[in-house]
Amino acid sequence: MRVKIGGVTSLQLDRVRRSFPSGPTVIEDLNLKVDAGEFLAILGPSGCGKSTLLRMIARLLPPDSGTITTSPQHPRTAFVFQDAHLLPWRTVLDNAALPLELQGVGREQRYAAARAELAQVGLADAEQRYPAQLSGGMRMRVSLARALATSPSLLLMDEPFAALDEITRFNLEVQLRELWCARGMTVLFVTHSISEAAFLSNRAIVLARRGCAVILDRPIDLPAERTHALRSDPRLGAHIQELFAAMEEE
Amino acid sequence: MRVKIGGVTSLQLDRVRRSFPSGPTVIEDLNLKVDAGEFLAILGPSGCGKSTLLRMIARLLPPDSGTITTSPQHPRTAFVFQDAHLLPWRTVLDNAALPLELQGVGREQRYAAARAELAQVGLADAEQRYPAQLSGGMRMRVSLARALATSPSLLLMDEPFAALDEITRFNLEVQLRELWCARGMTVLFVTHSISEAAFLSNRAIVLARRGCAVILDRPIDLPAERTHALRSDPRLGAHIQELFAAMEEE
Amino acid sequence: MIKRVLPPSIPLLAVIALMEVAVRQGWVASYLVPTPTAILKAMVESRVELAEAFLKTSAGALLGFALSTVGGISAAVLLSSSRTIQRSFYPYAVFFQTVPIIAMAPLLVIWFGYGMRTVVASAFVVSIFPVIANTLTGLLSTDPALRDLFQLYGASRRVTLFKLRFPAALPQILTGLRIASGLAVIGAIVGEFIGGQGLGSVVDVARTQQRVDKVFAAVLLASVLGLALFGLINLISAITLRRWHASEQS
Amino acid sequence: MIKRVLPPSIPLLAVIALMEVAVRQGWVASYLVPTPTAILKAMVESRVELAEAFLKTSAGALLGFALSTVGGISAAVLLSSSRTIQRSFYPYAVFFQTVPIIAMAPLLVIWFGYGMRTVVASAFVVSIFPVIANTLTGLLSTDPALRDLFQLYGASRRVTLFKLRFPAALPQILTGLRIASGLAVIGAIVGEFIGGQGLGSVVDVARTQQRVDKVFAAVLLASVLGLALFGLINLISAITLRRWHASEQS
Amino acid sequence: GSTSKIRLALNWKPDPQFGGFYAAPFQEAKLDVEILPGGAGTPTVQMIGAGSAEFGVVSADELVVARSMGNDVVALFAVFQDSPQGIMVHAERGLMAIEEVFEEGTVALQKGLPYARLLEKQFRFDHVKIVPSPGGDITAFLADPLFAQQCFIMSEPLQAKRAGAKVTVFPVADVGYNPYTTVLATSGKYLKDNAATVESIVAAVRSGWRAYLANPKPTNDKMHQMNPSMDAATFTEVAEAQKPFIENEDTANAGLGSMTKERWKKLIGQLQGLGDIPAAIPADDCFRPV
Ligand SMILES: Nc1ncnc2c1ncn2[C@@H]1O[C@H](COP(=O)(O)OP(=O)(O)OP(=O)(O)O)[C@@H](O)[C@H]1O
Ligand SMILES: Nc1ncnc2c1ncn2[C@@H]1O[C@H](COP(=O)(O)OP(=O)(O)OP(=O)(O)O)[C@@H](O)[C@H]1O
Ligand SMILES: [Mg+2]
Ligand SMILES: [Mg+2]
Repeated sequence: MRVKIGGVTSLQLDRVRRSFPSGPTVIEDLNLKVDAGEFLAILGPSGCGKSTLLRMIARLLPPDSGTITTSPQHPRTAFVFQDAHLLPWRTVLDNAALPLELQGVGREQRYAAARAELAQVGLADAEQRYPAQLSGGMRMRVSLARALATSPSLLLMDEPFAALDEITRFNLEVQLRELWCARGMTVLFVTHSISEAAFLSNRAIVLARRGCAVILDRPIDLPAERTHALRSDPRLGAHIQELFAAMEEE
Repeated sequence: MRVKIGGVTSLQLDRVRRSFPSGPTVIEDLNLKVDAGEFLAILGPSGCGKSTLLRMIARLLPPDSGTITTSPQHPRTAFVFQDAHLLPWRTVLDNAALPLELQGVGREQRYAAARAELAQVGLADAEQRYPAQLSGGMRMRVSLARALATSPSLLLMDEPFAALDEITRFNLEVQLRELWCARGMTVLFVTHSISEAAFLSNRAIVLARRGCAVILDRPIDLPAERTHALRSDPRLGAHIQELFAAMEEE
Repeated sequence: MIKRVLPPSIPLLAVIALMEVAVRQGWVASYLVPTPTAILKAMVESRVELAEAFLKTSAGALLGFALSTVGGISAAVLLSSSRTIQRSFYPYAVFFQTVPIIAMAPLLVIWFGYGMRTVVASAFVVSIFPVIANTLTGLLSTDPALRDLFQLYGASRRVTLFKLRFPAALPQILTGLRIASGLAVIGAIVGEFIGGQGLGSVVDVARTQQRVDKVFAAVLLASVLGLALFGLINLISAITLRRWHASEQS
Repeated sequence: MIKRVLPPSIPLLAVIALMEVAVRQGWVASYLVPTPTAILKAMVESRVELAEAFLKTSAGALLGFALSTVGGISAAVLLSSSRTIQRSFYPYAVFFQTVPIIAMAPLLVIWFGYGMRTVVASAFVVSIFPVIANTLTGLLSTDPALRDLFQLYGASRRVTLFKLRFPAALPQILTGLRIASGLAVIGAIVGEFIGGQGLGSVVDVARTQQRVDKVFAAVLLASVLGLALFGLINLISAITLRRWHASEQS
Repeated sequence: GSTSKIRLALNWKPDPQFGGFYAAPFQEAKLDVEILPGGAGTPTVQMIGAGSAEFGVVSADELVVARSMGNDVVALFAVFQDSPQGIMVHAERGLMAIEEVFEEGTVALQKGLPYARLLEKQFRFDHVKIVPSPGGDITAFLADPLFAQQCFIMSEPLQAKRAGAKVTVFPVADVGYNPYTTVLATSGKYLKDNAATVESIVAAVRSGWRAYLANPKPTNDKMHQMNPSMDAATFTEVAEAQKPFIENEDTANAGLGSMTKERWKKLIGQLQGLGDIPAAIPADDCFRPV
């Protein structure tokens, strides 16, 4: 189910292949269509090619063959990488403001936006610290704030919450979902947590260990508004069961 | 509950304090006693000082004041860091064999041990790859294999499974528990997954956001053998509830 | 302060004492190595001449150093832009290192005239290569993940250069400058052998007058100049890297 | 193969063509810059003398380079062992860079005699500093997390040096050697001006005889020697870094 | 014509061998001359040819070689009529003739110089070790009793004596190689275009030398200020010692700095014989007679 379709991005992958030198083919003839405004959760065993897939969609890596088309052709993309990837010589604030800086946003404005996102992820106090002075989870949160500050139309997230404690994580999940509802962006969300996938998304896919084929593709039929109450909802449980079964088969 | 006490390590922290230059005090007067052979799960909000605590116990960081005593004084310690920390110029096999190499174990023997652990974490195929050619989860698994290959008497683990898919993770949890039963080592296990903490440990503590005080310290009274069946056991559920409540309070 | 000044002066004092004793005891002939007191005397006696020469050499070395900083960094930027360009031109940079300035004296004088400009040209030619080599290695070593980040947010080559690759390469660029600073001094002095001024000229004359004391005095002043430049770069290094780079953290 | 050889030869051919035309057209006087054909003629005519000189210079430069590689790396290891040692002795290393060898000629001749030993000493003195500076920066830049890893597993300083800090510093050490290789050649030639043999002697004699063609021929041979050393280091760099370091991946 | 500066490039620092240039009354002749002191590496002959300096100080053999390479340089005024080059040995060795120098020990010689090859031709270097000239430094000489070195007769021997060594000097001129040295030269083109200026420069230089020979003190003081590394006593001593090289019967007849075609011819022949120039060149082109 879709909430808003405004200025969002749809994408389509056709027979996409990708391998790395001296390794087996990671992604073999993958076909995938993501509608504008979808919140797609991507599950799959470690090493199956999820990060590679996101990097190809972000045009950081070309496919060996096949095509990836997005509409619009150059969507405003943000990416929360699997690792935080902060610039060690910049403070937390300057790291969070980086994408805006690169996009030419003025100083005041980008600091305001970055500050707002840092507050959201609970780092208002840590603005002036350097990455080396942060804990692992704090670094990931800076990286999260950095991505969200850009108001993307396509948001790629690679296990963004894996390094966070469950309370923070649950809160951020709810916030992310609210943001998605409000801004109406397309989200591709790689996660290892099956319950997180089911809780957050409108559609979840499970990828195969070899070849990265889509072995399960399910819409998640749950209320648009996802609150903590939903966590114990049996409908969510059913989805989790199904996804878990698909993962286990692999 | 304890299974074996053999050549294991007990440890005691007395009024341990630690702060970093130009930051608030991270750990304030922490007292903690861990018996030999315990499997202690450590929970706490992101940035509260869990990694700092483990690093002090491993003697990689001195406390500002207070004492940390272990018995024996120099236990054989292994550490799975929050990040993989692999040597980029070494293959997966040579990375996994590194601690044994440093301890002077012969070539054949250390490769055999490393290979066995790599197989356990599902990386038998990737032996000859370099870290840059691995996925995030694979890197973490190498780091896991590296620690386990040393047969430690004190095993410190800092969110070792956070980057793994749930199936792999569940399997590794069971394996770790078996290993602990068989080898009888002391394990300190930092995790953000409350259910994981309850499933694995014999005792769980929750640390406070400020000052890193122990705000909850509970033995986990569950059967010694932890199988997948236990995951739906209501006793586990009760523990999870309790831990969750404590975390949420924070 | 004492901790900063004392250690470096101990070896100096030791060398001075040893020299004084060695010469006075006749272990080394005084026409070969002067006593430190003789050097001091020469410095005081010829203070006006030496001060003037020192200023001239300083000006030449500084200008040459500034040129090779700018030129070397620019060249490295160019070389780093493509493998083909690197293959095509990097080898020629080696030429700058291996050509004996003295052999090119006529060309220098004819192209740059007599005096300061020849001195500057010589300092430049002699000191540019380390800047090129170190900057190039630095620029080529940028973390690919961070490069992806910049690409994702649409940073131009220029912006990526200034906001990512330069700062990341800074520790290595500074090392290049450390090397270049000393070479600029020696380059200036060799240029002065040709162009006839400054400390080079003093050395040239004092040599034929068997004034070892004065030769050493001039050489010592050249070293002081080199040390001043070196100290300046260390200061810049400490200020810029202190917050984030391992090499400036104790 | 063609892709490797062609690009570097284009600028060379361009320069050769330009030189030939410039001199033939009288834009540059032929007693200042010889035509490439004149250089070639000089090379052929004096082939025996030049070949012999080339071998002598090669031997001197190589020996000096080997000494400064070993000496420079050792010195850097020593300097890296403590801040105090670094503060005490690093400044003195600068001395090696700023002392004009010509001014020290009498000392060299008296201590090392005429001939090869003076040449080697000169090559050594001139080329050691870049090795020290680059190795030191490299050694000081080791990732602290990896240092922790080695400390944890009880690695001695020596083992940490060889298995961690050296490999990690390798890209920078190799850059230092790239710089040192060219300097060793120039140092050898300057030493030959004093000690009287090899290409230095050829340049010296040809200069007094105003034989620019022969001067250029000798200088060119010195560059060839420098390039050969440079190529050797590039080869070592490609082999050792190809698998894991960004600077050798295209 | 032009009001631009006229540059005179020396191949060493201000010292008595250039005394006459510093004493020359250029200003009185309305000549705006800038004297550029040089160093061991200053390439004066190329500078003149390329126009980096209008005038320069060279030696006659250097000039002949340059001309044969196509560098049109013309001698105007030869300060040293006899070559002040020599070989210096320790007096204790008791050597009586220059050939004995080459019987044992070490000789420091700049191998590129024509006379070095002439000596080799005449005396063979089979029994001595030839090492590069230390360029005015005498440390190695002092350290080794069997060390001999090429020298400037007014310079290194004096230094050695001061350092306590007893020396014998054999002038190279004695073996028949005697080019003019410290020769004022200009380029053929400049000479053609500015004949009058050249004329007045040479006149000023000649009167400068005359004045310097008569009373070197004021100029020495001036030069000493510019080159304080050389002490005042040395200035006086050298100025005195160099007189016989500058003034002789020829100059008494033809004037200071004058040159003869015969000597140029002889030099050209010698250089051709030594292989320094591929073919003889016209002696008339080498210098401009007074
Ligand atoms: N080198 C340092 N300099 C300054 N502050 C530091 C440094 N290392 C850690 N800290 C601070 O200490 C606190 C505790 O860090 P630590 O890494 O122990 O947290 P953690 O509990 O492991 O968090 P996470 O769950 O996010 O990994 C954090 O607030 C962090 O900012
Ligand atoms: N640069 C590379 N060179 C060679 N192989 C690579 C490279 N990058 C990735 N691979 C391989 O491609 C496969 C997919 O990697 P990817 O990072 O996409 O996995 P993933 O699904 O994100 O795994 P994880 O859940 O562990 O992050 C892995 O088997 C990995 O070894
Ligand atoms: Mg991944
Ligand atoms: Mg942590």
